[in-house]
Amino acid sequence: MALSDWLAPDMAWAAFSVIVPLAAALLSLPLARHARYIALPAALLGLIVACASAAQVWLHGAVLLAAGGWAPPLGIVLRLDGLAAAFLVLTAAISTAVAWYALPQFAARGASESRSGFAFWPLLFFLWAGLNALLVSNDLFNLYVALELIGLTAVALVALDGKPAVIAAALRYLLFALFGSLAYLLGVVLLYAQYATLDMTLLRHVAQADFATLLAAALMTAGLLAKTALVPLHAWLPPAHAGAPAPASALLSALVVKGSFYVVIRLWFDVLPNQAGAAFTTLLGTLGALAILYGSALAFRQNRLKPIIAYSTVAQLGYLFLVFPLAGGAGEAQPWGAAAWSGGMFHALSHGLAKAAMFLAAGTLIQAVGHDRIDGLDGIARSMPIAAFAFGLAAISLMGLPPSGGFTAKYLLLTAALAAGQWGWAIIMIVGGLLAAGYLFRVLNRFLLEGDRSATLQAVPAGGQIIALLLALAAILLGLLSATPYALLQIGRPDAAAGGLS
Amino acid sequence: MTGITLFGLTGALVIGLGVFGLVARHHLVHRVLAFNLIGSGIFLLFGALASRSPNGTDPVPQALVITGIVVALAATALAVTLITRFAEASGRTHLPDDSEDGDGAV
Amino acid sequence: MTALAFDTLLAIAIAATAAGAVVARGLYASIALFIIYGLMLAVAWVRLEAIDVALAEAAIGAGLTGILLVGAAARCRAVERRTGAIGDGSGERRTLLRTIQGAMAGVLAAAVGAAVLLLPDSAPGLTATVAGTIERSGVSNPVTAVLLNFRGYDTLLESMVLVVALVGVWSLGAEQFWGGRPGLKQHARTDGVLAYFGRMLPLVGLLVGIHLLWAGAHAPGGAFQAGTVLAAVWLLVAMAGLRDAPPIASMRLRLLIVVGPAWFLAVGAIGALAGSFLGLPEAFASELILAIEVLLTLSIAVTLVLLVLGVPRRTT
Amino acid sequence: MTVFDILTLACAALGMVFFAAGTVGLLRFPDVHSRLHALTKADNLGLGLIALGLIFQAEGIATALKLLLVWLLAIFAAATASQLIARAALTGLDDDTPADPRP
Repeated sequence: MALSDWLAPDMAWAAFSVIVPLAAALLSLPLARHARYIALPAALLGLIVACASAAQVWLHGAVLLAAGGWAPPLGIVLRLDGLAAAFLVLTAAISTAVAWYALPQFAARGASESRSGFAFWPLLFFLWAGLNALLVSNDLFNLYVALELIGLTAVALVALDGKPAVIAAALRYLLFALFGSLAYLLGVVLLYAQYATLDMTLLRHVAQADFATLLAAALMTAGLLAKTALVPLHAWLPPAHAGAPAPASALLSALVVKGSFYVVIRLWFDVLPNQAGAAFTTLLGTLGALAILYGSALAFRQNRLKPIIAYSTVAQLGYLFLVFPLAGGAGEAQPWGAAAWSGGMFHALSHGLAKAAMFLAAGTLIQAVGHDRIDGLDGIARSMPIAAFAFGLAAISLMGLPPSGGFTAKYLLLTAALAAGQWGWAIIMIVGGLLAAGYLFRVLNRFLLEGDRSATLQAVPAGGQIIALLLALAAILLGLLSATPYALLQIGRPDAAAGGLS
Repeated sequence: MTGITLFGLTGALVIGLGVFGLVARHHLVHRVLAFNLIGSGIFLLFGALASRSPNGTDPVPQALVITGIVVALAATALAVTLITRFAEASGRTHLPDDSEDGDGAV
Repeated sequence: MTALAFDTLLAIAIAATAAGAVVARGLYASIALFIIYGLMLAVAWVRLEAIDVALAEAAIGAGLTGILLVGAAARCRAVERRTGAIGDGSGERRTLLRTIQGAMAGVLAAAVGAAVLLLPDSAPGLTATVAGTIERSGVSNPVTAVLLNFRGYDTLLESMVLVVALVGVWSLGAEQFWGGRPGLKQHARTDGVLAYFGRMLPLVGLLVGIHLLWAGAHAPGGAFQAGTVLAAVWLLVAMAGLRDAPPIASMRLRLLIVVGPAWFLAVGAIGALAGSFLGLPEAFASELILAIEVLLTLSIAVTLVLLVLGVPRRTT
Repeated sequence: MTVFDILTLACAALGMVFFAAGTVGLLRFPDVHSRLHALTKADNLGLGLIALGLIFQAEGIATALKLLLVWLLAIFAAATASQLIARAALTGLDDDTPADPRP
């Protein structure tokens, strides 16, 4: 078969992007002791499937696949468009990096099976499968099952460490996640009761702005925001993301919170593009702005490395919600709408790469030092230059400095804000960038202090540092080579992304 | 009022009761129980709305509810294990109050 | 008229037991009321002509969830007795806060209730669509057709959710008991009443389980209900002390856990390679569905038992 | 009203009396074991009477046998469950009970 046959529109890459990680998860459950032989090949296969999915979209445009051959409203459709493909590649890249990074920690050679060594691998692949299922789903109830798959896996990953404080964090996370799922489910029930379909495309054509529909949309959005940890529903995130083992933190901060955000975007831009009033988009934007300011302020006050990174996630998630007021515009095509929408998606991608790099770099630093107080990291750059450099590169992307992916994202969002004359959001973004620079330089300054630390450090494998660096470089490259991902995102882009919500 | 509307409203009421239990009761087992109330209230609502079909109850919601019941059980199992683990490790059966800032959060 | 009177009484009983479960002071009282609530709810599902759901609600929603809650309550009480912290304690008597919380919950319930009243009284849903397509699905019970064929993808993911929960539960065990047996050792006199029933009831339960599985193709029943009955049988045997729970390191046990989901996934993958993800060719649809259901039932039963038994607590 | 209907009503009514008695026992007796005694004895009989009453309404022998089977299964389940509850009470698992006979 020629390569073009493999990428033909009828190849079920969307399905394989769910099948491959599920198979890996089921395989690693009985064979956990041999995880080191399964994890990397399976992860690489997943990465190949993700790239093939993206290539298929690139060549043929958005692809639809009816599971079981049943057309909606009876069956479930898997939908692969530019946005889904971009997130599939992001998920695959970060999951593969995490699998590689976690090998020495969770799949030590010759050791008998341990508790966390058993659990990590199925959880990693189930999380990956759940995220992929969410990304390609075009069915609201199917999304609920995917959200639950992700939520339970994520909670288990948080609790992996087993310390009481971490268990408490996992419990609080579970309470928020379950509340979010149920609110979402209640909305789905109300929509089905009215329109007798769960297919997002069919719903777009029939949905009206009446009481039951708006109540459903409000409930679904509230539930998803709780899972995305948008201020004021963020309290669960910092202890959970800071308490999880570093590879798990990377997955949670880079991918899991983006999953529920992705559904919010699908819901409003794909399903109900004509029902978001100005008050609603302004509310989401305001919460996003609050998240930027409040999360950054709290990141400043932390004295330990992982909580700083976790609070930074709270702040960075805020930018994503600026898409709503910026892409909105009375239902008419706005020249800046597409820029705002693409900027938001770019931000999700670049934050994913940068945050994963940062947590993995932090993980190796913490492993070497033995704790994560930042006053104990003085001069670490001299002994562990690769990890420190990876942290620095990731920081550049988070601050939004050129030439990183974070810069491209903020540039697009800022352009949209200025073109729309919405100065307030632009100021928030600039202040947010300065605050990020503040709390990150506070850490980087410590790294660069004088003094040789190598005597007191534990030896850590160089592999982890290199993986973190590769992810950080990817975040930078996303900015340097932004044309291709930008073009990919535009394939099958919802009309509302250019036309604005109304 | 028909039986269908009646069960639909009962479902709505149970959802409200569950939400109240979730925010008002602090014992973690009570909270998990409240989640199950909310879930089953949503399912009852779904079933009542599905039985508005003139020729027999709509089978699609029935299947979705069965899926939902199983997912709720999975979540409950994980939740009660976390709770007992937390109780046995910390001696507490309530979550400590949220403390936002400072280093004690983790 | 009689029907409406019965429904009204049932609705009142459901609401009252739910309210009781929320406000009851004691944890055990709450859980007992919750289980009664679940059984009442199962009756409501019968009234709504959803027998499949009634079975699932009674067995899983009330039964297994009740067992999980009772088990958690018992362990929590043991901890509270040790540390001297009893009951809800914090914030139980703050009237103003209670009022605000109650008002919030009331507004939500009222909004959902209003939506119920505003929706049209008659809505066909997908009943006709399912009825028109069911002959191509391989089974004649519409709920099974939706679960295993039309929306089989949901069910595939759902079977994975159960496995995730089990991995999560196991991962919370203590390091020193890793690979050991879950739950506490149960002792029973081999000539006791319990042991006697523990030997006899499983046979009946096995028959009921197989019947439910077999009937699922054309009548209410199916993999999840049958799996729950089989799980109950196993739990009874375990509680009677007749057969100890297997160690979680057991390879046979782990294969049993994954065999159902793995087979389902394999069917989906083969379909995807052949051009239709999870597509069941009409000619063998009923055989494929039966094969999926048999293996799923096994895996579900084993997973449910292990979810109830919890973390490994002993090495022998 | 046929003679079968009258028999059904009579049996069901008598069954209800036993259920009521069992419930009173559950509420009034002091400890787990005597409560269990009241509950299982009275409820098994009550259910049996109601099942018997319904048999008079059964359309065929199969339905009648099913009703009988329901009763038998319920008796076995009740016996097993009460054994488990009694054992749990003896080992002090349930401490909502005021008079807990601790060995």
